[in-house]
Amino acid sequence: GFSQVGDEGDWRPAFSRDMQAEAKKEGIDLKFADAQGKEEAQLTAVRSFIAQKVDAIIIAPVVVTGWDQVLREAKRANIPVFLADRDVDVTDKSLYVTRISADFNLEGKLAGAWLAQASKGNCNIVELQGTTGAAPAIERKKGFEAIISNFPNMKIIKTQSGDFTTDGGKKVMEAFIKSTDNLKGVCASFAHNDNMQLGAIQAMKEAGLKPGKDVLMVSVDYVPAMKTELAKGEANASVELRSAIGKYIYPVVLNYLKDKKPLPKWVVIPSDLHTAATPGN
Amino acid sequence: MKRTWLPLAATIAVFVALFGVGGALYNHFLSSLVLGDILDDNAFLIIAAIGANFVILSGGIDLSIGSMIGFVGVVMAKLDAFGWHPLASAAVMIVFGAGFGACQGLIIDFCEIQPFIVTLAGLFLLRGACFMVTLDSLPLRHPFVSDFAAVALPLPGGGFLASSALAMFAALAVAVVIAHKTSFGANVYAMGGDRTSAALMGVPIRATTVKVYALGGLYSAFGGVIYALYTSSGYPLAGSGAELSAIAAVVLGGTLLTGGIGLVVGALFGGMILGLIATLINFNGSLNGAWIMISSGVLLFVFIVMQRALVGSLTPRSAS
Amino acid sequence: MKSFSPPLKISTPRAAPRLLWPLVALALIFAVDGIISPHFFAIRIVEGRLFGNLVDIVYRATPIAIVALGMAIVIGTKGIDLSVGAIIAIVGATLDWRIHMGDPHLLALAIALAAGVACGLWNGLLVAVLDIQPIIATLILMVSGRGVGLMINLIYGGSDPSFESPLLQGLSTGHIGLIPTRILVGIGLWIALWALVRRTALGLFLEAVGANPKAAELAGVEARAIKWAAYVISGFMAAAAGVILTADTHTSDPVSIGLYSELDAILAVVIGGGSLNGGRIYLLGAVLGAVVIQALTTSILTSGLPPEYNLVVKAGVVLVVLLLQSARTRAAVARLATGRKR
Amino acid sequence: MTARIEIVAAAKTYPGVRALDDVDFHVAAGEVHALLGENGAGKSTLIKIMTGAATADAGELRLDGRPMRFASPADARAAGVGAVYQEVNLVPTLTVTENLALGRLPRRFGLVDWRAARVQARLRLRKLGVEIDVERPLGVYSIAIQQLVAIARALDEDTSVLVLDEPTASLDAAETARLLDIVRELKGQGLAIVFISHFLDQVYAIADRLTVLRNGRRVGVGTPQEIPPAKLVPLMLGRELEAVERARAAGQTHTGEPILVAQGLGKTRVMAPFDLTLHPGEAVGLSGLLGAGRTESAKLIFGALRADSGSLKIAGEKINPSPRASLARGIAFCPEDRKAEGIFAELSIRENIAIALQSKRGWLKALSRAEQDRLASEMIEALGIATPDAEKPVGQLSGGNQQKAVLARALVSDPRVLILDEPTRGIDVGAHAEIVALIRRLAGQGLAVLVASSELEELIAVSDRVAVLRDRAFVGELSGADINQQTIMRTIAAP
Ligand SMILES: Nc1ncnc2c1ncn2[C@@H]1O[C@H](COP(=O)(O)OP(=O)(O)OP(=O)(O)O)[C@@H](O)[C@H]1O
Ligand SMILES: Nc1ncnc2c1ncn2[C@@H]1O[C@H](COP(=O)(O)OP(=O)(O)OP(=O)(O)O)[C@@H](O)[C@H]1O
Ligand SMILES: [Mg+2]
Ligand SMILES: [Mg+2]
Repeated sequence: GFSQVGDEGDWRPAFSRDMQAEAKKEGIDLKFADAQGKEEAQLTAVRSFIAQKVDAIIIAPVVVTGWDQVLREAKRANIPVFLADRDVDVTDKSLYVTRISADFNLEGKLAGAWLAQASKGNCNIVELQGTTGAAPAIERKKGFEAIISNFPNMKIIKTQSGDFTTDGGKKVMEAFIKSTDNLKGVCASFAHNDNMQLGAIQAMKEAGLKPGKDVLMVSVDYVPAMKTELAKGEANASVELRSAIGKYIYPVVLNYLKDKKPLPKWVVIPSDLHTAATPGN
Repeated sequence: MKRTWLPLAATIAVFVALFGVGGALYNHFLSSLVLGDILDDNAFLIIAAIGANFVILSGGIDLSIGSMIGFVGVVMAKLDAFGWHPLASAAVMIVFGAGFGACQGLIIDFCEIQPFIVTLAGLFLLRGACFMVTLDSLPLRHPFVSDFAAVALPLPGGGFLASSALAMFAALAVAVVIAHKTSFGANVYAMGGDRTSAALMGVPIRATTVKVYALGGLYSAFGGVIYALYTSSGYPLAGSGAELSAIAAVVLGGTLLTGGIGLVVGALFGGMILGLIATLINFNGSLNGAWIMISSGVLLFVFIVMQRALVGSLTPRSAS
Repeated sequence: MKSFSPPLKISTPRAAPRLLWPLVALALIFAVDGIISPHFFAIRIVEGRLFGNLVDIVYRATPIAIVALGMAIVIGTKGIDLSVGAIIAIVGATLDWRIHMGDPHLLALAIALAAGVACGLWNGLLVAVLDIQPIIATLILMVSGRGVGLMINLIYGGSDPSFESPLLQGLSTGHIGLIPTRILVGIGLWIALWALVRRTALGLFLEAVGANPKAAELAGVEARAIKWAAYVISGFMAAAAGVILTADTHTSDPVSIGLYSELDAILAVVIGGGSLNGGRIYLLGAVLGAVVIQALTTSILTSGLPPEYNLVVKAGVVLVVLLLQSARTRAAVARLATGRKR
Repeated sequence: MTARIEIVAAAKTYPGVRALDDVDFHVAAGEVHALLGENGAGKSTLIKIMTGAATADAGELRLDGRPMRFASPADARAAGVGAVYQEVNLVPTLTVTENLALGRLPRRFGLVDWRAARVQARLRLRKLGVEIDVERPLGVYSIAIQQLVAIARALDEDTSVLVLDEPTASLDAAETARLLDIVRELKGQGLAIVFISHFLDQVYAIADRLTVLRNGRRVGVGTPQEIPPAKLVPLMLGRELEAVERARAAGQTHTGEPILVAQGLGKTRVMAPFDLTLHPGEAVGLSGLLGAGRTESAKLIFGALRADSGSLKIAGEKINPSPRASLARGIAFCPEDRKAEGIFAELSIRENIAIALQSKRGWLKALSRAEQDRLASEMIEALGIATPDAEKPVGQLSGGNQQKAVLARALVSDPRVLILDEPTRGIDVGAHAEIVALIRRLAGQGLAVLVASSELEELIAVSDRVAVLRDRAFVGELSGADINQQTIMRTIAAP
């Protein structure tokens, strides 16, 4: 069983598709459940996996908390649990085998580090946040802020939630443009995902600004549309959040089912930062 | 009290039929484990739906349910971090829920603003309040939470009814008594049937409106408590959209949205139907997000049409 | 002296107070904006068109206003349409799909609008023919519509759903003279709908069905057909908004496009003086309501308020607007005020 | 005589209307005080103020000499003031038991005892001679039954003031007689009773005192001897009532091409198949007891109920009846239950009147505003609808004026056949006479009119033929000299 968060943005559907495709390749009978971003739906799904007596459960948690009980139920039913992508906050770490994922916090840090370098530590930043309260939004913000706090001349001067959507990013950027008198003094736009950044790029172009030149554009995900923008020079950097991670996850799960060897609690999947100069663009 | 049981009977029949279909399609489906899971997983929703049922029976609507669930959760988690006992914070939140509902009721009646809109503002307000309390999801660490979760009534066939389901049944029993054995209950039905007439018949409209929204708030706060204990956490986005699920549960349970007609127990079966739909989809296990949305809609449609067909209100209309 | 009092001739003031309170609300929002940011009202010409917050508010309000117009019709029949957001998603996906299939863009536009009409037909079927309660009937499409949109995206691969279309982008983000095209499109749709409702008897029939469907049937109005028409109109208007929103971002994102537009549209209708109890249709009010909501949203975005406060502020302002509208509250406040003076 | 309940200098203004202007009114224990006046004179407003259902702008209410304020009908009830309002103000979705018991539910151990409530409900209805299943929703019963339930509800052990606003408007002769007996009995028990009716014979049969209102003012008060009918009518109307042509164009039989032919039209369990023919220029009455099936046969003909047997021909053309098809072929219908099936409360008088004609024309070609205004003002004039202007929402009109608006809708739709179900329910004497005259005049102009009514006099006055119904079947047809009280009653009653 694999319990996915939902379908927001461009990245997650790609992740889901990859998980399903890879399962087929590996000959795994995958029960897939999409929680539509709802915690309760995800708990229901995991319990139905238990009722169906699956061999292993992979969870991409909607939220970090609230897992003790259902993981205990899984343990009682002798079904090993693996985490993909986000972490969970449980008192008893033995309730799951391991977490195999990227690190949101690190993504924020990578973006921050790139920007610090590109702006030489002098930068007024506008930030497009993800959905208020969503884990990647919180973690990316934290990672980003951890880096720029080292530079006294780097400041986030405006921040708003664009809900991880193109439309939201565009609206928020339009408002920023107006409230800062055409982004006067703004040197960079940091978006928690590419979709919002794409919206922001459109808003800037419509206001007669040149994204990528007037303002540095850095975001997270590295979706195909962003590759094009990077190539055009309308965006400057995007941190890759790999969606094709089935090939990292399944071997770990299958090996564990075979030999039940305990694993470290976090198997990190690498993240990379891409710019226009990155090979492949 | 003799009321129209027909729609409810139809709902139950359709539930049983689809449960059977699920059993025919999937292994391990036809078990008391699945049934118990449906009751547990949806207990919070059913509790909220019971409150919504009163509101709808009175001719109103309450959209603040989902936000209330989220808000109760984050506040309980926050208080947990300060070392409160969950029962104490639950009591506080239930009182808060009733009070918040009462305020909504007062605004609706005193200012003569439509309930849809007042409670929509309530939805925004409470969700916004969630974000102001915390942006993170917070755990409930008090040992009581796991003790509470450990309570389970075994069912024949390996399944069990967990504490949340038991709490839900208790809440339902109280609700049935309120609806059918008190004059407040009678007033609610009267007000939903015809407001002006009810007023002329001496139903205290303002008091009943305030009470019914207070009851709705109380039940959704209680639903929030159960949700927080069930997930042992508070999360500011928790319960979003639960109001529509609750309303759907009420309607599937045979209550008319125009008010005055329906049974309180309907919420139980309506909620179970929504749970059954989710379980069917999970057991299928090959649906992506798109198909899940589509099949939820289709199953909802199938339920409604089957229920209507059974009730016989799908009268054949001669093609003239 | 005659024994009876002459009939008092107090001409019943109708439109005025209904529109007065949303206008007052708008003025209040602007007043606060003016205090917070002095440039708020500045209007410049950028790249040959008007540019500034005020224009932007109307510009951004247009799609919701269009949806609200359709919603006003449905609400007039004592119905409600929760599926408009889902319709927007389906329409966006359809438009994108047809463009990727290489259809001429005008044809793609027509097909997308037809998809909206089809959704309206479906809703109308459930409400008018199967007699399902409107909230639930439209909830079905609300729940599944975005899924349909995603499926349509998958038809052509959908990994990169962005598209370029001078025609559609012209409609959405372009401008004619100094005026953004979409505002003109919105006004055009509004006038067309007004003519449809008020220059024919459709408006009367819609309102009659909303006020008393049994009586309407006995008066020879085909209540079923009229209700059905209302949902079709709403579907079409949502489709128009869907085209504008999709062309705005030139991509199809069924999960999030037009999110919560059903709530905003209903809110717009109510702020504009409409009653969910049906029986009356106020088109101008719905448009004004949409502008009020957008003014509020824009103000929040430009104010620099941390995003976690957005909803609380929105709820607060909405409540104030509603309280302003309620004659009972105004009377109570007036009593309090005069009481205090005395 | 000391007043049990008394109201002094009551005043009430609605937008554009002075509904009450300095009105005094009092009722003593053991007295029946009738309140009379044209439609819209302010009768209902006065009693609403007396019973806490509306608040006065000025004036004082006294109960047994003590000043009182009723904030709500519940307050009034608690003080022993029971009321039956003009429109049946009960809740149709509740059962009969609940409707009767609401507000004073019997309890056991703190919880409602529904069994006791049922027993009480049956008992109280039996007193009024009504035997129905008290567990069914009230809405399934006819208006008349609902009216009786409302009366039963107002009669309580501790009621000392009983207010009845047009309680007999939808009752037939037998029910009315029974109700009047009950009123007399209650009066004997010392109740103070306010009685509103447009039936002057009932008023004179029962009232000890009359108060007459006109345009919101009290224009007369006195005993029935002091105000005999000859004085009363001009007092109410402010003018003499023109002598209505009572004699029918006697014995005139209509032959030739019928405009409407129903053959074996019926619906299982609702109405036994029946035949009915209408000729142009002919007025036919439908008579019968409560529940005899008058409403049902009228609705079957109009197509508001779908027949499952028989056929209907209009002007020789066989049609599948539906309201729309009927209207398109020139059949207009005025329903009996104006609140549920007649008015569009939120819409203006103008729109209420224009809608049937409009739907006949189709939705595309809207009647011009000027034309609508003309139709509305014509009808306001012709039927004497009391309103400041045609834009007033119909829901704010007095009961009788709402009825006139519904009637006006049928009249302006330019019909060839007019089906009227209880057309004069709640309409004042002046307008009543005019409507009867109007029906005759319309018949004279070649319209076919079908009138269902519980008022025999009215039927006798308008009909060329009377069809008699009993137990949901047609049992006889009378014409010519047979159209008189005795013969009709005998046909109705025959086993
Ligand atoms: N809610 C209201 N709003 C506005 N006007 C009203 C309202 N209720 C009553 N009126 C007006 O007050 C006047 C008196 O109405 P009322 O109902 O007392 O008449 P009535 O004497 O009972 O007439 P009827 O014999 O037709 O029942 C009418 O002109 C009516 O239009
Ligand atoms: N006295 C009574 N006791 C029990 N049931 C009754 C009584 N009078 C009428 N009913 C029932 O009420 C229902 C509705 O009858 P309804 O009054 O519509 O017929 P009708 O002939 O049109 O009467 P009306 O004389 O009011 O026009 C029927 O089912 C009838 O059996
Ligand atoms: Mg009256
Ligand atoms: Mg009748």
